[in-house]
Amino acid sequence: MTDDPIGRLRAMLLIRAFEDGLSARKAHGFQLLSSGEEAVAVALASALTADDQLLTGGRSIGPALARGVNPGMLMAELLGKTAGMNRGRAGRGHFAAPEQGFFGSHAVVGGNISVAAGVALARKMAGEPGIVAILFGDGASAAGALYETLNIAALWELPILFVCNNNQLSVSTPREASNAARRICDVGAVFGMPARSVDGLDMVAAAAAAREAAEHVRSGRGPAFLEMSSIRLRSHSTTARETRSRDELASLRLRCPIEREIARLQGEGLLGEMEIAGLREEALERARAAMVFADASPYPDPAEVLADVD
Amino acid sequence: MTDDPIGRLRAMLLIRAFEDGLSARKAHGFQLLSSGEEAVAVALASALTADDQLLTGGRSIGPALARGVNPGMLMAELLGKTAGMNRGRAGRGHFAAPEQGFFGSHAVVGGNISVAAGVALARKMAGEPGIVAILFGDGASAAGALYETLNIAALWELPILFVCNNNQLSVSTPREASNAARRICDVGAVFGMPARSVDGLDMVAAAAAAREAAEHVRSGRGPAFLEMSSIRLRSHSTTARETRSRDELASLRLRCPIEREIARLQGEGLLGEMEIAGLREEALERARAAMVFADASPYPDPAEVLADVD
Amino acid sequence: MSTELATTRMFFREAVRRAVEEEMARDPRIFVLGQDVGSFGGSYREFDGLFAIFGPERMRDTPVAEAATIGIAAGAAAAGFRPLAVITYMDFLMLGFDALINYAAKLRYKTAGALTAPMVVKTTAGAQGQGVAHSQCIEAWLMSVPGLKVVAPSTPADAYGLMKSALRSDGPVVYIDHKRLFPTPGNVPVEPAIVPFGQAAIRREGTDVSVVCHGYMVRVALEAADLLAGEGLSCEVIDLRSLAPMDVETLAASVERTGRLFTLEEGQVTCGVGVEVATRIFARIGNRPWSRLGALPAPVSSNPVLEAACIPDPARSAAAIRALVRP
Amino acid sequence: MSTELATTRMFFREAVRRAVEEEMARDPRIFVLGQDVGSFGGSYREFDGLFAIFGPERMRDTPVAEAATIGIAAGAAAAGFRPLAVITYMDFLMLGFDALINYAAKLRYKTAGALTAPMVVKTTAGAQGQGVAHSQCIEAWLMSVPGLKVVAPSTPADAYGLMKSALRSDGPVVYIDHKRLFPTPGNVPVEPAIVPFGQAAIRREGTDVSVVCHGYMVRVALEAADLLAGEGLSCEVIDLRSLAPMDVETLAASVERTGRLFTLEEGQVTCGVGVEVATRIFARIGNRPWSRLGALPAPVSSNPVLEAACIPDPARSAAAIRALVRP
Ligand SMILES: Cc1ncc(C[n+]2csc(CCOP(=O)(O)OP(=O)(O)O)c2C)c(N)n1
Ligand SMILES: Cc1ncc(C[n+]2csc(CCOP(=O)(O)OP(=O)(O)O)c2C)c(N)n1
Ligand SMILES: [Mg+2]
Ligand SMILES: [Mg+2]
Repeated sequence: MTDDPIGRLRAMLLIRAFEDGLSARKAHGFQLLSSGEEAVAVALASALTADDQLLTGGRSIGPALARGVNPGMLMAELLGKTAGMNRGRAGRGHFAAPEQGFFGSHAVVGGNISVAAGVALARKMAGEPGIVAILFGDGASAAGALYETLNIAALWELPILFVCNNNQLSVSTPREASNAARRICDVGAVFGMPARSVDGLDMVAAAAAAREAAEHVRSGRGPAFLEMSSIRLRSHSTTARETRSRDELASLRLRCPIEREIARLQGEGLLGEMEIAGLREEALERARAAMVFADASPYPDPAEVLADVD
Repeated sequence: MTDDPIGRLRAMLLIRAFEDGLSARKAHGFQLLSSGEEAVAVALASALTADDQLLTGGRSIGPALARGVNPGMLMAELLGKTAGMNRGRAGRGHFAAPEQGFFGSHAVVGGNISVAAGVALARKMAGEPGIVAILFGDGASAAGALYETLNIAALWELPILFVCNNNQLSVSTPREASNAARRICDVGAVFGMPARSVDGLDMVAAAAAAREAAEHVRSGRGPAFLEMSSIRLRSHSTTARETRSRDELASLRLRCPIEREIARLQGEGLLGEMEIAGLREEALERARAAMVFADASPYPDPAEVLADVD
Repeated sequence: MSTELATTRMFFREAVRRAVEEEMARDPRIFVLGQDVGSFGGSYREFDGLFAIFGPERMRDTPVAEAATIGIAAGAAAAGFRPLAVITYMDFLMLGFDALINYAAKLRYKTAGALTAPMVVKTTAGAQGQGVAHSQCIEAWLMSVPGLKVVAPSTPADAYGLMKSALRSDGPVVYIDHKRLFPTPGNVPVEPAIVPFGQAAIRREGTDVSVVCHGYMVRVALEAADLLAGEGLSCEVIDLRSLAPMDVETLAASVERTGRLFTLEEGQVTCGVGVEVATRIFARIGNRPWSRLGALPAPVSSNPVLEAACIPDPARSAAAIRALVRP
Repeated sequence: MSTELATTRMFFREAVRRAVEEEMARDPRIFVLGQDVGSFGGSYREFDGLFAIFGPERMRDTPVAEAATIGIAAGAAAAGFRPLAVITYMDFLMLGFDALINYAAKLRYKTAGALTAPMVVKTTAGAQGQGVAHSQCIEAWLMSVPGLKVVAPSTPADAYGLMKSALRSDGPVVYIDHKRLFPTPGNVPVEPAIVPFGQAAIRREGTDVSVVCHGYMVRVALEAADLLAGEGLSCEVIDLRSLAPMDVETLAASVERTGRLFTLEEGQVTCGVGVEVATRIFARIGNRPWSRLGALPAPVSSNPVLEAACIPDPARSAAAIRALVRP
């Protein structure tokens, strides 16, 4: 989908601009943002095709945008407006746009992993093309649901790519206190699937690893496990306390995957200052447009409360 | 506890005689017996001391006897009599004799694994000696509870020994369809704990492996994982359908761990025919005595139904 | 009741099997997943022979992993299939509550209809000597979950007809058999026929009291009614069949006729099925004398004496009905 | 009410913290385990500073593994400790139901008293913009489990006193805070004091109707009572505090005085708390006019309009009470 370097940068810039814009809207509860994790989302999305489906945990805005979900509908959804893809009822952590290849986020940590395997099973049983990718965090890697699902996916050779976005934190709990394994992906290897860990701040390496893993799954050889390490530049949610020091955050910010990719592209002579400024402005403009679209949409009518229950 | 070869043989013979006696009593519902798995239970028990605690899944009679639980009380418990260690209310799959080092069986597959880790945590926090061993099956190895607990046990360096009695079956489901890992113990290795697989039909090898694993845990270096492969000579329960052919069962019976150990001891000149006959008779006698004890005990009074609820 | 339909005699477990076979033959999107549902044929032989017909793809043995089993079923359902997930005992359904209740039951709502989860979870309730963690009846919890449907047959005909309806339903359904029912025989229509959700069945007509129950307790109620008939006390016995949705109309009409309500369940009465039945009936027709019977407030031991003491039997049911009707 | 005791003002979350601190200082067997309970101080800062006092051994951060967390707590409890397991939202308690319900709640019973599980599971209920899988109130399910105790404070004083009782209790207790209560202030006794289980509290005296509720709904009920007072309608508002065991005596006495019962809960009314409250009261004093209000039968969306429409508020509560008292 965003297979070219500039396209991938565009996608990262859009995520950052979109989330920054959203975070300024304190009124509508909290949001789970993904600054520092854009390359993970975009790398993964770059390995998926229109036939594929992506599912995620609660930190789902970046991945959905990377997948190509309509930004205006997403913003409307997150702000509880009826122009959202789910009429504003799913909101943060629950929205789904299956026709756009985003089967859904699910805010129960680990809860979407077996659901994703079910989607993959449906693919396989129907003999349909396309694979399923499930994105979850280092925190989720401690959940029994992951293990049960990895095992069954391996037994049944399901077309599913397990991707751990290891942003080193589960709320305040560091990755070392969440999972005793040396590498989170090692548990995938136990079940015989290819398992790799890659630097998720390095757009090029991450995209290559994602492509390789997706190819394996796409070729019908069963599941694969990809761990991408990243950083969380913001607090857990827009209303959660930050637990790290200013110094630590400042040094993390120096590792921003977007600036790193921009520097690379500049260094390779693929981008000039003007173009960079242009891309930044374009992203801001798309985020603004999404906000305008969302703002123009009404909240649902209270009578909708009983719609679509069974 | 049964550290000498003859003691271990005695323990295995007792289990076989006890379960054979019990299986003749069709009246009291079904039982989960362990013929073919006696060496696993006895090997594990031989590595435990009086300070230790053993917990198991539902197939718990053999392990409890190996641990030294009083056979009469156990028989009474299994037959629902008040002379049972739990007044006959726990019965199959739920009895507990913590003062005899058997903290309890629990018939929910996988359900006792995290409980065992909690017992180990209590040991560690209290600075008490003794380790905890948890015995579960190859079927249970697919449960998320195992994974969550292994991880936490490794993170917290709990004094717990995970033992998988891999009898190759979960009801009718063969081990290959239960767990995609090459060796079930490999998931222990992911979390950095020593993990070994041993032939659980070989009394000597199994006891040595159990001792080694228990030593590791006892030395305060955190958990260990031991897989012991065995065979299930009976159907899943005394009322369950057998799914294997007569031929398959006949060839399995040739691998009986008890006869194998007898042959070994005989071959090494440690046992003569007379002594063997004597040991067999002694086991039958102890099993008969347990049955007599149980039969002499009454059922509980119906009024006990509301006792010990909160 | 349906005297016009030609029927054939079969065991409860055979009726389940027939429903599943017919529906699987009709709809290729249906498949079964669960422990020992394949060549073993199910814990209660309720899938006997289906493996030979439909093969391992559509009769899928799962590892002991209830959480993932229900999650996978939910995902496959959302992606267009119609899985029948089998959980041997209702007690273990708790292990899959997250996927069932936090995901599947809410999927249509949260996506505003973009996704649905047409899945059936088939499980068993009740005591039959299996002990504290294999005997529970927690259907009342499920009744309270918006988006879930809950049914519990008491006869082979209803096992057949409700399973067929369940497999055609567009949202998650929990279909509950009672362990003691599998070996019971009954008449089942020869021609394919469904039993729609939301329709209770009057199993015995009576004039003094309406006894409302479901599952195995219908048999207990009928035996109690026999006992009481000898004393000139006439019970109308109503089988809920479908707990959610509930057929309040049939129930209320019966209580209006008999003037009294007795609710009988094997699970706990606290926040149970009976209290909800009573409340809905009385909300419609006003209060009537009512009493409830269920398990004593204790776990259900596998001990034969304690198990029998804990859960309702015909004698205790009859005594409670007598006390209600002739206080 | 307790006018004689000297009190001090604190926030709800501070009251929780104080109870835990005092009990941990008193009893070395108590420790806390759960996600982000350590240096982070708990999701609602309800353990602020306890990590500095008690250290990582007794304030244990766990991975995201609710099932093992509750299982480990149960095992540690059975082995002589008194764990306080923290589950951020009640919705995720389902993930630990197996250990809590199939093991801990039945442990004393099944072992005939040889083992017990003196553990507390602290969790939160209710909606505050967090969406379909983070807003549920499933306390009614827990009430029906023999062997479990269930409490739900509505004031800082009760949070303090009930948490202390919970940490001294000899069987498993589920202690439920409502998310909206943490930042609310109130008076708490200066001297250590417990609130025993099984005692409801009359929050406001009244003559026309008894409004029975718990948790955050107590605040909604009090606001509704204020609204109705202006119309000359006098509500007695009773806070259950302890759902299991339930103080039927206080409730029944109130309904006997006022002649009417209104039950209010944030969860589903089907098989809910209110219907059980009504049933137990009427079993004691005979029927009285009663109506119930709870969430509409739908998941609770994070959407502000739909969330507000789904769960009871003072205006709708007042309207329902009005309809009950002046039909
Ligand atoms: C089962 C469950 N437990 C706890 C939570 C609360 N929670 C929400 S997000 C989160 C952090 C998860 O960490 P990780 O998986 O690494 O994802 P990240 O937040 O880093 O993207 C937690 C614990 C939850 N939503 N679900
Ligand atoms: C959670 C759960 N699921 C299913 C069952 C039904 N069940 C009882 S024993 C058993 C087999 C378990 O196999 P394994 O762990 O290998 O132990 P084994 O029977 O071989 O000793 C099953 C599936 C159960 N008791 N608990
Ligand atoms: Mg993380
Ligand atoms: Mg096995």
